[in-house]
Parts: sequence; C-alpha cells; structure tokens
Amino acid sequence: MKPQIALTGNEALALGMRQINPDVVAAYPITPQTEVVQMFSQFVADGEVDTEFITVESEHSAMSATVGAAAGGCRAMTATSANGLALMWEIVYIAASLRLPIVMPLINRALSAPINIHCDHSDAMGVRDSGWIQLFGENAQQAYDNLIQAVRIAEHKNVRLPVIVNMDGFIISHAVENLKPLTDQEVTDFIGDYKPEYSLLDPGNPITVGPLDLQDYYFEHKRQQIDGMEHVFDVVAEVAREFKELTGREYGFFETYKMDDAEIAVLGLGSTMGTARIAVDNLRADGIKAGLINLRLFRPFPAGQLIRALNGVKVLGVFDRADTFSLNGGPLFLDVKASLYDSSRDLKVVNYIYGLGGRDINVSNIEDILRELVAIKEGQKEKKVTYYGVRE
Amino acid sequence: MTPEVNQETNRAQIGEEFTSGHRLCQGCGASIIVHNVLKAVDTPVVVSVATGCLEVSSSIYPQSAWNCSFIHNAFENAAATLSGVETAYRALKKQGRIDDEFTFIAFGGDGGTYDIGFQSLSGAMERGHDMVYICYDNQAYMNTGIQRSSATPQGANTTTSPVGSVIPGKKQFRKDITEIMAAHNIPYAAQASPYHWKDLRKKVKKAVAIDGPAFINVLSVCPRGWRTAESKGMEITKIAVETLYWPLYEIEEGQYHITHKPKKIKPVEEWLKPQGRFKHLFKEENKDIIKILQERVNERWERLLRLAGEK
Amino acid sequence: MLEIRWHGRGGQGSKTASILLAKIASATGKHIQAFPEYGPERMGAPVLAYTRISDGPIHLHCQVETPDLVVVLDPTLIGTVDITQNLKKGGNLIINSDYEPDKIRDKLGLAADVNTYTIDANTISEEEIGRIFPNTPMLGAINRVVNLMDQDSFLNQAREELKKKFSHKPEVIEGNMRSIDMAYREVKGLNG
Amino acid sequence: MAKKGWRELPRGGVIKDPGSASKYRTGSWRVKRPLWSEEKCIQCLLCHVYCPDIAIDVEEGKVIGIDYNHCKGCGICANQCPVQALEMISEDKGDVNDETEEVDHQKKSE
Repeated sequence: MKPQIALTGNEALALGMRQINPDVVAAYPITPQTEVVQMFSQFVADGEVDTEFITVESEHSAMSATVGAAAGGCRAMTATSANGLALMWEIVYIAASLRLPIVMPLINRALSAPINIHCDHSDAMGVRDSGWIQLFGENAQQAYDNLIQAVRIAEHKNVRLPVIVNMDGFIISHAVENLKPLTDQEVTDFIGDYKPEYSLLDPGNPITVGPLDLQDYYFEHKRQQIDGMEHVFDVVAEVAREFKELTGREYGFFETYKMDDAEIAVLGLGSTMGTARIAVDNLRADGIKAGLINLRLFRPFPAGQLIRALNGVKVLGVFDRADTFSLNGGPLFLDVKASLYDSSRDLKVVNYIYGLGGRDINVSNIEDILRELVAIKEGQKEKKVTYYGVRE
Repeated sequence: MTPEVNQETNRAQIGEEFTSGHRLCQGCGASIIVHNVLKAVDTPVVVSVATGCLEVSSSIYPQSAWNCSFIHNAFENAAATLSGVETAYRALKKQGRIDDEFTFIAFGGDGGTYDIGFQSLSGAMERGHDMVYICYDNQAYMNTGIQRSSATPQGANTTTSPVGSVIPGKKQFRKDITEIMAAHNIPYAAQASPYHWKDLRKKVKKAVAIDGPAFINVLSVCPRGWRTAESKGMEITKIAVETLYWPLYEIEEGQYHITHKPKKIKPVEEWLKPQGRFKHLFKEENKDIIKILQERVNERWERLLRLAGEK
Repeated sequence: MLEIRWHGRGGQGSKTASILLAKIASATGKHIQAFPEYGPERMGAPVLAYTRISDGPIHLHCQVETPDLVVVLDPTLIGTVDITQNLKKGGNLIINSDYEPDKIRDKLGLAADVNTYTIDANTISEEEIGRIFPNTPMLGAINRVVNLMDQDSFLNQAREELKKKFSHKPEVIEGNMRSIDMAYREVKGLNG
Repeated sequence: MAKKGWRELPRGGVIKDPGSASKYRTGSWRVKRPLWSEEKCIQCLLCHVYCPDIAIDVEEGKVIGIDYNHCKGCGICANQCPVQALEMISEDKGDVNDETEEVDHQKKSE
C-alpha cells in the first residue's frame, strides 16, 4: 500500500480508474463528474494507461459505446452524474441485461428541474431497478475501495452484472481528504485479467448480441439476471475478505456503529452517515443508546442481514436523500419497511427525507432527529415521513 | 470467413454472411442491400444494427440470420455502439491480444439514421472511427407501420403524414443526409441503389478500404410502405435513379464523382406513378406538388453536376 | 361465448376481419374482443388473430386456447400451418376455398365431428369487389354457420362499419355488401 | 422440441449459433413459386444478386435450383431475369399441397 495522500474524491476515483487501466473508457463531462473525465484524459494523453478513450458526444453514446466495447470483449468503464445518467437510462438497462460487467462511478447529483448541480441521490435511485449492483461509500476512501472491489464483483463468473459506484457530489467529489491508495501493482494483481464471457471479436465464433427476445424466452433471460444478483452477496463478502487481507480495511454489506446495545438508530447512505456518527457519539455521551447503520450495498438489498443488525432497536430513522413521490416514503425507507414486514420485530420505523439538491445537514440536525427517535420510543406519536430541513 | 454450415442449414446459405430464414417482408429491399454489402467484404465483419425492420426480422431469439458477429443495442445508437466495438478492437490489437483484421459495418434504417440516431451517427463520424455506416433508406418508419421520417419524400402518404381533406401528405422535402455526412469531412460518402448492385459493391469496397469513417445511403424499396408490387422492387429502384430522384454518386476525400449517369433522364412522375403512396399527387389539385418535386430534383442534379466539375 | 381463431397472411387483413366481425356484434349489444397475435412476422407470413363474442361481459385477457370456430382466410395456408390445432370437439372450421368440404376433410384427415365448411371467397370478392379481398365475404359465411344474428341485422351493421372505412368510396361498400350476402347464401357443407 | 429453461440458456440472450435462422422455413409465406428452367438460364446470377431471401441455390458459381424452404415468392427473380428462365406459378390454390410436401429444393434432375 502507498502512504497516505490528500486527494479530492474525484481525484481518488480517477486514480482508481488509472490503476484499473481499463481497455476502453467512453465518457462525457457533467458536473460534478467532469474532473474525473478530465483527469483520465490526461492519463491517456500522457500514456499512463493502455486505455482507448472515446470522447463521445453525449452520455447516451457513452453508455452505448461502453456496451459495444464490453461486448467486444474489453474491460470497459464510464462515469457520470444526474442528468447524464438519466440520458443513459435506456442503455443502463441494456448493459445489465446483456450481462456486461461494466463499472461506472456515479458522482451523485440532484436531477432537474429546476437544474441543480449539488448532491442528492435522485440519480442513483432512478436506476435502482435497472439490474445494476449499487455500492455507496461515505468518503473518498470508501468510494476508491468500492471502485477497486467493484471490478471483481462485476466480473465474477457467477455475477456478470454491471456496478454503479456511488460517491456524493461536491461533498466528497470536490473535497480534499486523506486517501490510502493501493499501489498500481496491488490493483493489477487484485483485479486480475478480464476473461469475457463472450466477444464479438472472436473471429472463429461469430455471435449475435441483443436479439429480439419475445414472450417465449425474455422471461428466462430476466430470471438469469436475478440469479446473477442472488450470487452478489457471496461475491461481495468474498471480495471484501481478500481486500481486507490486502489493506486491513473491512467492508460488508453495511457498516454498523455502536449498534450492539442501540435502542434508537439511524440508517442511511453516503457522506451523511459520517456526520451522523458524531451525532450518535454526542447522544451516547448523554447516556442515550444510539447507533448507526451505514448501508454500502444498496442493490441487491441485504434485507436478512439488515434485520438481524437491528436486533434490540426500538425506533429506527431511515435517511433518504431522494423521494419516490409515492407519498409512502423514500426509496430506502420502503425497502427497509418491506424487509421488516415478515420479521415480527417490535420496531417503529420513520423516514427522514433530507438534503435534496445539496441542502446541508449538520451534526445538530441529526441530533434533533435522534432526540425525536428517543421521544417516539418514549411514547410520542410518530410521523411516518418527515421532510427534514425544508422551510415551511 | 465462412463458418461451417450445419446439416440443417440449406445449400443456398453456404458462404452467406446473411442467411435465409429472416422474417423480412416478401420483396424487402433491406435484405437485398445487406446481402450485397456483405458480399463485397472479405474479412470477418462485426455489424451493428439499429432497431428497425432489419433487426427485428433477422435476430429472433434463439435464431439469428447473421453468420458474422452482430450487435443490436437500441434504436438510436448503432453508430455509438459500433464506435465501442471498433475501439475495443483497436485496444485489443494494440495490446497484442488479437491478430485478425475486422471490418465494422453499421446498418440503420432512415429512422435510425436521419432522425433518432442522427446525433450518435454524427458523433461517430466526427471522431473518425474506422467503420462503414450504411443507411437502408426506405423513406419512412416502416417497422412501426409507415410513419413519416425526415427521409420521407414530399407529398408521400404515410400514417403520420396522411392525405386528408386539408393536407395532401408530407409537407417537407426530405433531408439530404448524404450531404450532411459529407459535411463531416469524412473520407468517403456515397449514395447507392441495390438495383445498381455492382456500383453498390464497388462503393462498399472503397468504403471498407479507406481508413476512417464512411457513409453510404442506399435506397431500399418497401413494398408495403410504398404500396408497390413485391415483384417490382428493383424496377422502381431503377426508376428512382433514372429520374434523378436518387442520383448515384460518391464523395471521395471531398471530390464529387457521379457514378452513374442515366442515358435518358425520365420525368419524376415515372418514379411517383407506380407507388400507391403518391397516388393522390396525380389528382388535379395536387399537380403542383409534382412540379415542385421536379424542380427540386433538377436543382439538386444541377448542383451535383457543378460539384462534380461536369458543368 | 364464441371464440374464433383467424388464420391469414401478414398484410392480408386478418386483423381487420377479426375486428370488423367484433364491431358488427358490438353494435347489436354483444360483448366483444378482437386482437391479433403480435409477432415478428412480416407481409406474407402466416399470422393469427382472435375474436371473442359473448352475451355477457368478457373478463378474459389471455389467448384463445381452444377456439369454437377457426376461419382460414387464405387457402394456401392449408397444409402449411396446423389450422385445426386445439379446435374444440364439435367445433366449426370455415375455409376460403373452391373445394368441397369433404375433400378438405379427407385431405386434412379431420375427425368426423369437425364441422367443415368452405366458401370460395376469392371468386366472390373478385366478382363483386373487383379484387381478391376475401375478408368481407368470409363474414357472411361466418354468420351463416354460427348464426350470430339474423342476416338483415348483420348486413345493416356491416354497412355501418364499412361506411366508416370507405366514406369516400360508396362503390366499395356496395361490392362488399353483395359479397357478404352472397357468401352467406353459398357456404358449402351446411348439412354435412 | 421443448424450450430450454433459464439454467440451460446462454446468459444475456446471446445467440452462439450463427446463421441458425436458416433452420426457420419461410417457404410457407409463398403464394406463388418461381419455376426455374435450366435450358433457358444463361447463368447471369442476377436472380441470386436480387433475391431478398437468399433462396437461389448456387453451386460453384452456377444456379442449380430454388430453395423452396425459404423462397417467399416475391417474384423479383422472375421479374429481373433477362431471359425469362424463371416463371411465377400459383401455389395450388385451395388444395392441400400434397405434391409439394417433400419438395424442398427444385433440383437439376427435375
């Protein structure tokens, strides 16, 4: 491992991409992802990677060309944010359905309108049902570590599905933090060689990719995708074990913080969970048994493990940085509630939708929320969904 | 490349990169074009096909009419997808992981080329990928049931430019995609017809041989959309050339060259007359549309002659 | 409920016929459904369409598994597709053909309880409409065989439907009307 | 033939059997068939060039017959033949195709 360096989140991801040294990258600039494309272009210009870089004319073509390159037997990557991902949307589904193990950093940003460049998770949540694996990280280090591990997860023979590596826009992407990167050789060895399942460029064996698939076979191909997803849990755990051996850094489906005896807890995704850790500490100092779960693997959703981790918790606050507009709660909240339905657990779950369009959330905000959870535990009538931090 | 043909395959398929058993209509021009294009290439081919008649009729799971590698991604991204495959090829070649020569050919209908796929095509041409993009231009969205496209001729009756009591079919003249592609300063752009199959194959050979992107726009008869007899497809395609509605020419490194000059130029009526989609133009009140079409055809031909240095 | 399966060729109007029959029935208060089978096949390919006609509401939204009636619009389909597949016992088969029903029955090896009818709809349409368009005459033959309603009501409703389609071409309506009525009278196999 | 279950199929809908569509017979689409006359044929191969169904049997550069398994009967070949060596005839209308059951290819020997 290399010594500690100070980098922005975007620099960390660009570094990770350079070390992965994909055969092909096709990408289009969009705030806050732009720096990744710029830095990677420089690596290409300086001959620091073997990558052929396609400077496409849109994100739609970025994903299309990435799919083409992956179907041509190459390790292929792209990266985007918000509206860029929305423009890719059609091909995002196609990439997963063609079982192409593409890895894509997604620098999370709010979707328009009105146009906003700052962090929320509406982009990631928009493709939650697209068949991509989704990893979240709290800081630049986790995003970098997730990126390296994502290659192994995506390309595993039992999985063969694409992975989105989420990182909060601006909050992490444009902030400088400490990073302990792997050496180039460590990354090369960890990810190994890519052996494609099929290739358009195998001259003796021409194939047809992306045929018309009607009522008689389409469903079987969808079932195969589910099978790939079913294997993700084992593969994520296996890759994390090896990663720990290499780095000492431990990853699971989620990270628990002071959950052993927690009676109230918060669960969420991304950078906010770092801030929440301090709030949990502050409440603990007041003798309140608070805890935190920082979810790393959002798709597939590790329902069983999550329920077990909530053992003993009386009130759970689920943090969503996006809404579903179902009037029934945010996307993460809905997944948690659905997972708990069969568990006969005496647990109240409430939803806090916060931080849309980059609205900041600080320690005292989260302390407020934790204290509200305490009040609910003590009998205060709960409100199912709270839009936290919005002006009335 | 001629893969071994299994026993269930029929004799007519031996050596064909595009085989029978496709579900295209009787007398479809797209199949004739694909057949002739692939006959002109002698390396392994990867084709990328835009959603449309050709794609849905030739790759119905679990069978494929393609003896070469084939990828269909979506409607609007045949060129972008092939950019990716062609780049993969260069990446693998650079790393010494592949030796064979490959040719990259995209096929799109006029919808996937002139309209929804236009941006993707423009991007791929501008970036200079070594590929040949072939538009089989049947002048409307035939796959979804004959809706107008920007390739539909003025006056044509389609399901979204229907002839009504107020509007006599499509109002606008067609977009000139060949000229737009030429304006990308690509090394080769051409217009061709399957009736003139030798000319078509020659153009494909040139397009494949040059380094960089090439574009060929090929007129593709659609008996259903044009409302013509299935058996008459090649005659009608021939008339399109003889009336100069569809001049055959190429632009090689910026130099225009007319590849076929009709001995006797026929009036544009002769191209319109056999087609049911133009039937209403022969009513008295619509005769001026034919006149306008003739004028446009004349203007464009004059321009072509000038550009080719023949006038 | 009467369930009908139509065999035709892509581009020949089996979908139109399946809908036209349903609309005629609908106009007399029946509950109806008509739908084609959407496949990748193109012009000329054997295709299927379905019609359901019922006195009560139709809640089914699945394919017709065991039709009561099979209508074959194109005689060249005989022997190339399995036209009697899953036809109900004692069901009806109406074929556009100039052959006698017995000959068809023999050739296809049909069970005795498949009621087979033929009508030369090609000749009728050629003579009455001026081109081979067998779909409308087949409607007359169907009404004769399954007796959806009295022929006068059937003709009246058919005229109304054709008017919507051919408002600018009254001669086409008249030709179609004559062909429907002629087919009603000329169906072969009624007592067989 | 029973269709395969999801465990048995290649993943991602990839077809690893190139040209397999030729197993699918489109001859049933045909209402008119081309008859080829070896005597009249001048072997210009235009029928092969223009056939949308790749249904002209060619061996060693010579037309040897018609692939009726796939010919959809569009009639382009007959229309383009410069010497009328191809003629379109009706598939037997209303009959049950008894004489065509085993005729897959029109061969030289006919």
